[in-house]
Amino acid sequence: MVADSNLSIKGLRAGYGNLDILNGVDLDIPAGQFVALMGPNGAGKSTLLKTLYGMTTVKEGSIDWRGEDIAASKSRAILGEGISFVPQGRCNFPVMTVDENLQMAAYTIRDAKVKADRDYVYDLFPILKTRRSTLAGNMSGGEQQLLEVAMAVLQRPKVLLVDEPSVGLSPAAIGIVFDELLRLHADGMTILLVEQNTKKAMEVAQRAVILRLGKVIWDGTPEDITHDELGELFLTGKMRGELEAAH
Amino acid sequence: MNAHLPILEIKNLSKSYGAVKAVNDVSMHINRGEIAGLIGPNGSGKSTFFDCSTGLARPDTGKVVLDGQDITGWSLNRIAREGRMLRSFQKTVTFKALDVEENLIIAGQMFTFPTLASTFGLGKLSRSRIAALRERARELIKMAGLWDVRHQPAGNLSGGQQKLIQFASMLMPEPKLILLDEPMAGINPKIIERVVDTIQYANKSLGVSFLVIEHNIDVVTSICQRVVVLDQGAKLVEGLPHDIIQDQRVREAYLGG
Amino acid sequence: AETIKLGIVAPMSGPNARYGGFSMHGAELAVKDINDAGGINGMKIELFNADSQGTPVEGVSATRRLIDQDEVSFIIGDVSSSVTLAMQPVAEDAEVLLLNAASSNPKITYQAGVGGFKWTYRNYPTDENRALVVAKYAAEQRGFTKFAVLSVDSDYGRSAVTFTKKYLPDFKGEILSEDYYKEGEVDFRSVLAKIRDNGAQAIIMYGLADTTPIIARQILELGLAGKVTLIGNGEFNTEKTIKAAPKAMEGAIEAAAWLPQYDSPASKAFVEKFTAAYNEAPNNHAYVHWDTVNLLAQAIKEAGSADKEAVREALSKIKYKSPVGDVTFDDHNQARLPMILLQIENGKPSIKGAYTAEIQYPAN
Amino acid sequence: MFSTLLEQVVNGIVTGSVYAIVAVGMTMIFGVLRAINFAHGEYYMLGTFGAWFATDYLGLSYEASIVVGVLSTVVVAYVVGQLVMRRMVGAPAESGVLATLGVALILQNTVIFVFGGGYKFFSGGYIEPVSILGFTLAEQRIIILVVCLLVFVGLELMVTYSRLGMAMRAVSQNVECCGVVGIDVPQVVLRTFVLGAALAALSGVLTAPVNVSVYGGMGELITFKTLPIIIMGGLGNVRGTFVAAMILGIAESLVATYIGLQYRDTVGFATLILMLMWRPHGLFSTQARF
Amino acid sequence: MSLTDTAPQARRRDLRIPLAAILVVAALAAPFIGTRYVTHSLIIALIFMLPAHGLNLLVGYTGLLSLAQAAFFGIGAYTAGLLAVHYDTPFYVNLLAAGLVSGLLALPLGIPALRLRATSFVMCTLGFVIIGQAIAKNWISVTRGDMGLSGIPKPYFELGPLSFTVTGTTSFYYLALAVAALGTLAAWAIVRSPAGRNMVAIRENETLAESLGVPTWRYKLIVFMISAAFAGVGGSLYAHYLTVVSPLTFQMYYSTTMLIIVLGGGAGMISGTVFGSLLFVGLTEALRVAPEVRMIAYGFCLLVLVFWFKKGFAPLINRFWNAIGGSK
Ligand SMILES: Nc1ncnc2c1ncn2[C@@H]1O[C@H](COP(=O)(O)OP(=O)(O)OP(=O)(O)O)[C@@H](O)[C@H]1O
Ligand SMILES: Nc1ncnc2c1ncn2[C@@H]1O[C@H](COP(=O)(O)OP(=O)(O)OP(=O)(O)O)[C@@H](O)[C@H]1O
Ligand SMILES: [Mg+2]
Ligand SMILES: [Mg+2]
Repeated sequence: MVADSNLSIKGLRAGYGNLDILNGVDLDIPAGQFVALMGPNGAGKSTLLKTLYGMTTVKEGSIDWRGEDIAASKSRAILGEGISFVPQGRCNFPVMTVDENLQMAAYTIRDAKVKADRDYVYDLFPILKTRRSTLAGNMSGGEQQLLEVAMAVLQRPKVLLVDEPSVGLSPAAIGIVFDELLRLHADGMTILLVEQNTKKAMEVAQRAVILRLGKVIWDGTPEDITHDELGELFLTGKMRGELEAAH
Repeated sequence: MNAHLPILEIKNLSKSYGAVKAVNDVSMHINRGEIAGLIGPNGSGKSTFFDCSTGLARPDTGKVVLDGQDITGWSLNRIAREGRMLRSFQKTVTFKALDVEENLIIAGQMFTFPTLASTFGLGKLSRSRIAALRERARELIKMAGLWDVRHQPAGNLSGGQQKLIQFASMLMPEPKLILLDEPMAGINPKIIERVVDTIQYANKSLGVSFLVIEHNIDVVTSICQRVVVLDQGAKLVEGLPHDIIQDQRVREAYLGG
Repeated sequence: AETIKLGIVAPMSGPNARYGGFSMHGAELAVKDINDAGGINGMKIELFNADSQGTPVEGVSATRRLIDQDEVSFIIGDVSSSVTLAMQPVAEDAEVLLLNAASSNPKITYQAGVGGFKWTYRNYPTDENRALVVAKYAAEQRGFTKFAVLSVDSDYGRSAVTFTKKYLPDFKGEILSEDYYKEGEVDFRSVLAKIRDNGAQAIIMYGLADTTPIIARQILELGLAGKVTLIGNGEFNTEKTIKAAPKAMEGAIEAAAWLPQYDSPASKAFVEKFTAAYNEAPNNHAYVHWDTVNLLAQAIKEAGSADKEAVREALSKIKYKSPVGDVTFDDHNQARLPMILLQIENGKPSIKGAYTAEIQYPAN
Repeated sequence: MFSTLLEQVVNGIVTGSVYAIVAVGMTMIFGVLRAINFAHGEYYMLGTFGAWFATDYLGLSYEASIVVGVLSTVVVAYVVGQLVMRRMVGAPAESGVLATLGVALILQNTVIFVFGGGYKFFSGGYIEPVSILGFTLAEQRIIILVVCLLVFVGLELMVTYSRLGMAMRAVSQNVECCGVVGIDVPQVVLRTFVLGAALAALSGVLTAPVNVSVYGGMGELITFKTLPIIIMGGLGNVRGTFVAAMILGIAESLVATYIGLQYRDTVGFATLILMLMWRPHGLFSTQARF
Repeated sequence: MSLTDTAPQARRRDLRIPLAAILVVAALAAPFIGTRYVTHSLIIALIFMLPAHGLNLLVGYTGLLSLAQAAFFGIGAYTAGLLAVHYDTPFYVNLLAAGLVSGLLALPLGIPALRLRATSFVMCTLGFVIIGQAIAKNWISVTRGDMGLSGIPKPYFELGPLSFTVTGTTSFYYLALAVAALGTLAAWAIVRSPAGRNMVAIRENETLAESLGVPTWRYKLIVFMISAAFAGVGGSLYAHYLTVVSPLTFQMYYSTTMLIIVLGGGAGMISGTVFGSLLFVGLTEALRVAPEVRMIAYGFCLLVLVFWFKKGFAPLINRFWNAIGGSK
């Protein structure tokens, strides 16, 4: 166990093939912080998470985690390093039962505690328990979303990268998921949450980071920014203050 | 046609998968020119209800009447083309290899080229029709804030951007009725405002009726004139938005306290 | 001195390569010997080979290439009849001498010589001759009357059987069951069981050399050995085949254009040379191509020049001594070949004679 | 009459078990790659050639030749797997067809080039007939039957319970997601492929004694026999493949008996097409909603 | 990124028209430039181009991977062959009949087959080839079984006073060229029409297309029939050129050949198929220099194609075409 488990991103330039999406992202996430990453559609939020999980091509910059640069590592290695990822959109095994999906989630984990964990997540999301032998692909959108969060939780990561977990969830379910995230955070997990449901995100997160056109344009605590300002930022990339200054 | 009739009427629809009663004897209607909402907890049968009403899945029992015409058992494409009732999918789907513009033009073609034969035409007429569609597509692209990426393959766009393409496609032809499955999921707040405006514009000026599945309660309350709540495949309540969100049963089943 | 350009079209790749390989080697061997012996009137033979893959398109392409690119004046080929049929018009309009050495489809010479294609010759027995000889012997010498057909599903197998049917009535023979197998078929248990039950005395088999041992073994397997006899053609006589299932092959009757054991100095020498050169025993395809090259060589010698026209003339009235007997051509450019009839007796082929028959051509 | 029928059914089962061993490998490979392996029969051919080489050139016993045949194929398969198959992950079906066709051409014609196109004879194995239920079978065929059963029980267990088995199913369903949960997809593909090829080789070596003749082009036919089976069995489905293989084997021998051998090769595809009319997704296949 | 974007040194002259002109002239002059062998190879390319166009409509545009082309190719060949042999009909009759028969037979075959998805469909189509061969072998009264049809007469045109017979390689080349050109034009027209766009939609996502009112079933059926008709027309040329039609015409080798042409040239692109057929024939003929290792080399070429030219040569052609297009 290396003492310093901060996640620090420096001058990150990454994208798909020769097309850059992130151009120069700097971000320091101290261990155990709950960060909400927000921004307009196409800002590069998912790309940033994918990059942290080794799923894009990094051109420049470094991602330091526990004293080593993981910018070039493969997803499996990163997972081994204690970072888990819940991607945007569907990511489960559609013709495996819920049970088997959870089993697959623990593929890299070889110890027996996993079994216990499965019951734990079932208690967490009773819907899943009732569906445990349904094929994942046959479940409702929301049910699948829950399953995917559950799969990540099962991996007991140090850092959890989660991309829009609230999509397709009923308000009640959103409540459950976010409470769970808070509990995990309380247990010391570092969480990087991408959300479009800004209201909710601002409630739970300790820190808000706003991405636009592949750059961090705002970084602070949720208290420092109103909802309208946020919207303003999404559209123009500028705070009202700056706009006035411009005139 | 007879204007007083509801545009869509669904009677005693049921659909089960094995033991799961996905939709259980649900009846509802949508009035002409109305924006109705359909909400309910996850797995309550909303999407299945859509699938059964639009011909993607066959209902076990029940009747679907569109504009006075019984369309039960019609195929998905016939309902879209002849019935002029469109639906979007909850799972984000686009023609991945085609750029945004093409995606929309395809959606537009269905009424512009009514017969199969007409689609094989290469003449002036079909060229001008396509040109018109392209114009329309560009309007919608601007609305969705996709202008900069309009020549990108849809598959390369972000989740939210793809969701927006789906929504825009619904408005390319002029349908009578659009069923939207969670159009706002993963869309950023500012664009949501625009989408809402667009829906209301289409509803007011083009007379398109809507049935919207949405988990974003603010949106539901702001656009829907009437909301139906499903729970475990059955209809729980039906009524005006603000009554619904006060309703105790809805709070327990859906809103969660 | 000028060289004689000779092209070989044969399947060199794919499943049919198992025929092309032997054909090529046979031809190579003959050419080598001729050239080592100083060539033909001082002219050496230059050999070009072209892959037909056993498909007409490829075959024609190969032929075209030989004619236009390599400018050969003589072509030997192909094994597969439908390829040969497609090659005929090409050779004809390029006025290149096409010698066929291994396709048995009767049409090839029906439409050659007075039948049309002046430039096509065939130095290979027709199925008709074969069928007649076999049926006659089986009926008259062995007294068989109940037959079952199990032949390869190709023009060769099919037409041989057609001709057999034409002659069988003359010998009071009847056919109890009729089956054809696809090239490469390996499972004959079902059919053999059927034959066992319908009580046929002999199996009319015009088949592929590599399939004979399989069938022989399965005859053994079903305990049919000695109860039913193989008659027809398909390298019944080679050591390998007999070794595969001696009991089953005992008494088998075959009509062959040639066989390795054939007792003539030329033939024996060929077998030796071939085995030495390619360390595998020659088969029928090897022989006929070797023989056809020699035939061509003699024609050229007699013509006194490598001029195509002259050679063609020479070929038409040639009297060629092949290792198995005299070869002449009829007005359809079809070789009158002695057909050797043999019977397997205690594990060895014993020759029962060589027959030559005139072919009745369909009137047209 | 009935005894003939029974005998033919047994024949069918014997033939079926040969197909089964080849087909199951192919179906597993399809599972992980979504690619029809048109080269699959070639591994059958390689196995046979390996064994033939062992007995004829090295003068080894048949038992030893089995090992040689399978191992040599495993080596080839490993190389092909490394250079070709693992790179096919996520490639469209068309490129799968082309690549495997290419591999087939290379393997087949290399063997022809090296050993000559001519057919060879396989000596060895247990070809003596033994008599059961009033009709006779070569001992070798009984061996084949037994091996086939063992193979299938083994695979069934592996696919459902072992890590590799789970991983194989996972890969066949969602490659991206495999990355997320930390499955090394290329590795899984490689292992599956080598395993499949080895099974094909095994089947080849086991049948060599009864099929006697060995030549470069012999793989192609096996491939064609196998294709309808894996579809009928429901692609990627081990148990289904077994049943389908038996059905085809029996159907073939019945057709050969009562209709005519010349229609035998059509049986496979005819059965397939009829079956697909009735069950468009194969006999045993599960698939998720849109 | 096409080169035009990275070519700011503006107002280069558009070389596309001149190049096109050169290509046309080259096509017309070919028989007089090369040997008869070259002309022959070109004819083969042109013959295969037609079924390939058909296949491209299926695979490249509608996303239906089919191996049935050889079956329809064979059906066309037999139709033309039988007509020519028995009734001595003029070429255009045989050609049209071949296209028609193949196209119509595709209907009963397509109805069941097209209900299948992906691989099952592929296998079903492969089945058509195998079964086709069995029929050709065993329906002896009509097809003459394994004897095959041989001596198919040279194509002739009956146009009153100016009737003529196509004799010799060169004139057959022009015949094939004309037919192939028409075929290419037809294919081009289809994919450029709105229907073409709908076909692509089906390829990209069938359910989504359905939901947008595209009658996918009918389109797939029609395209299947059209592609079969293309194959049939190709078959009629084949029959007349080789003068022999045998059950061997129904073999997977031809189906894959056509697939290789389409994918090699670049699926979903008309010019790709044109280029592909030339490329294919050129390659296989070029490899004849080494008969022993020919097919091995060919196998490696396929691998190179799959791994280094994933999209075939279409992208290259595009780049080049835009590059010489000057700047707008
Ligand atoms: N696979 C890809 N190939 C090429 N470009 C891509 C790819 N995926 C995303 N992009 C581009 O990268 C940009 C950022 O995408 P990303 O998914 O990170 O946005 P996002 O912030 O997650 O948006 P959303 O909130 O809608 O998910 C988009 O403009 C998109 O066009
Ligand atoms: N093909 C199927 N097989 C089995 N069960 C199914 C199938 N389709 C749907 N279900 C079940 O039917 C129920 C309703 O599913 P549906 O997708 O309609 O829910 P929903 O209301 O759309 O939920 P969400 O808001 O999460 O999208 C779910 O519990 C699901 O598991
Ligand atoms: Mg995103
Ligand atoms: Mg839903």
